[in-house]
Amino acid sequence: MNSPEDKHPFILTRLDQAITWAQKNSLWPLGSGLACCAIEMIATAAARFDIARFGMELFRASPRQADLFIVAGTLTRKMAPIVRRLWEQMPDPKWVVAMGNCAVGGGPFPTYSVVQGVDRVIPVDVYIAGCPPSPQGLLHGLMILQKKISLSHPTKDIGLRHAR
Amino acid sequence: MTAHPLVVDFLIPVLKIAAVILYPLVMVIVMIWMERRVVALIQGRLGPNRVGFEGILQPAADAFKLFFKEDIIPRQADRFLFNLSPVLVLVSSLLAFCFIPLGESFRIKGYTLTLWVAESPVGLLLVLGLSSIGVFGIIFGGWASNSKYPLMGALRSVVQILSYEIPLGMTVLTVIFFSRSIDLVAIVNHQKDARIWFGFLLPVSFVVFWISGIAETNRAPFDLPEAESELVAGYHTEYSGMKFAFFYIAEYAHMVLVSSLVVILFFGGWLPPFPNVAALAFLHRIPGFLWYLAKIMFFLYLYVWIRATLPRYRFDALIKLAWKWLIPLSALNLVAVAVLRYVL
Amino acid sequence: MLDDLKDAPALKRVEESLRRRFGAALLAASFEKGELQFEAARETLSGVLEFLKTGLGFESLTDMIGLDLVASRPEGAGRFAVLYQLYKFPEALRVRLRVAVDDGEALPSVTPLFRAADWMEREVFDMFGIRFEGHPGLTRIYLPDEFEGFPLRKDFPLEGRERGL
Amino acid sequence: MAFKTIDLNMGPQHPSTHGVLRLRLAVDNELVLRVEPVLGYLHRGMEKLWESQTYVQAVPLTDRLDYLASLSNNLAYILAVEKLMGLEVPKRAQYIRVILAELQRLASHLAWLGFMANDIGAMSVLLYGFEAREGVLDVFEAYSGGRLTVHGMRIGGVPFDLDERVIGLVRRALDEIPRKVADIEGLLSQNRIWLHRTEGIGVLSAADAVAYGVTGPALRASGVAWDIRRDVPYSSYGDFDFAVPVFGHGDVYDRYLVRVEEIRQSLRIAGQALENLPPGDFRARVPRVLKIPPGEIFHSIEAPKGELGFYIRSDGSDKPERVKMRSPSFLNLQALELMCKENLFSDVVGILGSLDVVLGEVDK
Repeated sequence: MNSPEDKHPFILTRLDQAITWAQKNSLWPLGSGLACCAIEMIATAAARFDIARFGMELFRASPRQADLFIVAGTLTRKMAPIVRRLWEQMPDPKWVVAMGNCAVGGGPFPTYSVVQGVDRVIPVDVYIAGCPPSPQGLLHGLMILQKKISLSHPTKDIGLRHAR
Repeated sequence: MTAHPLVVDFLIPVLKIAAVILYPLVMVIVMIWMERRVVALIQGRLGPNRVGFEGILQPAADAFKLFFKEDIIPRQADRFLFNLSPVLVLVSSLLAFCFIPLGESFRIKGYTLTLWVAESPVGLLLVLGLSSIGVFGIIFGGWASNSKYPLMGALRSVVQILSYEIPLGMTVLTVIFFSRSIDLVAIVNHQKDARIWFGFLLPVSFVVFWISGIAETNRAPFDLPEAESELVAGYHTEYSGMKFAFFYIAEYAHMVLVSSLVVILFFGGWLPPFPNVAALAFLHRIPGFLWYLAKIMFFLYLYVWIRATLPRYRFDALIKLAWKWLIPLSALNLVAVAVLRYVL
Repeated sequence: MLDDLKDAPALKRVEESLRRRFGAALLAASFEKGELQFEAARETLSGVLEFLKTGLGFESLTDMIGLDLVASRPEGAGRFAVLYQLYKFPEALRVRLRVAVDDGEALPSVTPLFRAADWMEREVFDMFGIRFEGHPGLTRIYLPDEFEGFPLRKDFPLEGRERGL
Repeated sequence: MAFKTIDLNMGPQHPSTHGVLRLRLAVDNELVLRVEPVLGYLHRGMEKLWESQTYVQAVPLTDRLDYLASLSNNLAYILAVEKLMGLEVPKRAQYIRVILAELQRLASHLAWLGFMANDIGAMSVLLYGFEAREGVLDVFEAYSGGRLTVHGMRIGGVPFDLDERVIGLVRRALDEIPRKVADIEGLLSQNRIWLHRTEGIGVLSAADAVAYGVTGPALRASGVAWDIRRDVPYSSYGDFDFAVPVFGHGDVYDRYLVRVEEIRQSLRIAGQALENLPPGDFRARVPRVLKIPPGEIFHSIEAPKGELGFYIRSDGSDKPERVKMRSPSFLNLQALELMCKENLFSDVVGILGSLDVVLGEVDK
């Protein structure tokens, strides 16, 4: 019915597809990095892997203007409330990518001060394994997120998103 | 035969107004795309090239996405000012485009179609006035967001714009000495009659005007009010969704405005280059509007080029540059031009 | 006088001057793997460090190491130990001073002597609970202030006590 | 009329705190009165974790300390364990370790150059720095498969030998990096805005540097000629001749100059080590289950950020009784308050950038 790989993105589409096409192609990540994965995230935004091709190179410093929160690194107990507040400060159609084993599930640190996985603090859309995931791994995860966005129905499930 | 009065009195003004609103928006869309591509190419990467042909739909996707973003107003923010400031910034930039002449007026079937909406004998003053109203938007926005970083961004932009209005004004005076009028169209026509562009006649004024123009639009290396590495996102930290889009578009519109001012005042608006070289007479056949567009694109490219290479000024150096260098220089230049103009 | 110090004349001089200066207060001295280590009592700690810094020129405090020796301590000795790793710039000399501390006892802060010690002492306090008298602001440096327990003690479990998050 | 100072919070989420560092600033409009770093937002309990893992398991964990210089962390930890065991590593392994450690210093300094320039506004230099760094990461990826957390050294030597492909990549990196660094220098070194933003800012005197325990490029920029590679040579650094850049003013510009000069010196060292790479095996015999007789040592090396030391105490079992890491960024950061006094707010960003602080190493 509505194949995600639509050929005429702008002209012959329903409103849902047009919105998701726009949201998918203009994901502005929040310029925040916790640990080692952040360096690989920046390397992905650098010249060789160039996340700008997907229109994502505008790392917004303020959560108000970011749509995508890439949690890159180890989330510690002391940092958890801050990451929670950052997520709440982001305006609504927002997505979270848990980048790296630490964000996915505590990674190599089963210790007293590390939160064993970001999804205990904020809802996560895409999990990317790796310690750190290579830039190709991050790009693959972001493409999966784009596919997930294009399959979503923004006008229908705005209410749902909050319930998650 | 003269055209039907309904067409003359109603249709053409409406079309012109639509053109005036569309023209800066189209320029802004092109400008956003160009900036992201040019900065990318300067940095050795590709830039957006997946959305539409070579990424041309990227700004459209950005704007459309921002349209559907949740609109957040911080609880203790001053709601009225918070909502007013993006409007103030955008309207003042777009309004100034009514007075910018895009090309010569030409006749169609007995009716002279003028390529500008409102021609007023004080066009230059109006444009300068409107462009400095935008500052109020930044100040109110920064203050109304009720948080420390935007407040510092707003304070910085107050002092920056004030200190760079003065050299801007003085250099414009030197142009008026030659053009004897502050009507933009007359300035360009005067350059056509004198067969020389003011930019070559007053090089110092051009350079000072251009530097103050960059500072006026808060662009690198003067982008302190929204210095990302210091003030998070400067005055528009608390803005999201369409309000932020207004600031974003207004900044680019303001850049296009300053570039068009530079082109009109110093590089003869829509005049083809080398007017007195007979061999190059064929250049006249290209319509004025294209020349005008080419010159503006050059200056917009210069904006992006400067942003991609120069580091950022520190705040006190920025003010020192204005008060110790630009203002004395423009004052001297004013006196020199006055003396040269009326003594020779 | 340690016999195997003969091939390190500079360290030998340091050891001699310390013995001359403090005599019995210098509880023990050892020279293994090329590293000279002294043992001092809690009371004489500031005096020895003062002498090492001003008298013998060990201006740089490289590191402060806390130890919980509950398993491997000899009988009667304090449960904890704090080691001060010192360094002398021009001749690249290293000396380590060890002080035994029991649970609940406090050590004099050496911040007036070595400015670098400020955060190091806070870290030892944060991890072991050893207090330092005279420290400008002895609070936890890594863990949030309301955290109970001292992680690097042997009786503290690796994954922490309250499994809230 | 008592003026009111603004208590500004820079971090733990801020574009230029390079990770989760929080600075509590007392600011009078733009003038910085007090700077108080708040740490712990990336405290992962590394030292506790080491006590519950064997000596060999700890090596990949050391990659994640200073995640911009993982091989230097490996080298520091492994040399400490080998000194504790009294193990002598074959000459070829020492040379390969020197090559890897110096390449890692290149990668770390290039990343630092990019971050610092980006903080002061020259955003393109971040991309140029990272592009040059990619050349070095190719070597690491070819050698051991990891780009950032390379885990390229083992107790007793190195995991693999340098085959032709890796040596070719090393040579290519050593040829290209000087040109790319020269481009970056051309953009920055004589740039008036850059000079104005860095000269005379965040001055740290030699006496203060020693008192605060500052080491590495920051110390050498303040005029103290102390480089562990030359003064206490380890892993056969004595065989190579290289200069130790020392400048006198101790301001942000001198720290920039020291690191750029160190990039050139590292290229020289790596080149010399590659030229006369001795034959022989690349790994000493180490028992599978490594039990180390009781003892304690402290050993430090010259990491890109400064003196990176490890204190290891063994109790005869296969797990260390205590491992303490002496982190250079931790102590360099302590001197930040001293340097930021009476400077403007935008200078705090420049000074913090010039200290090249990595939070993984500060918070452990």
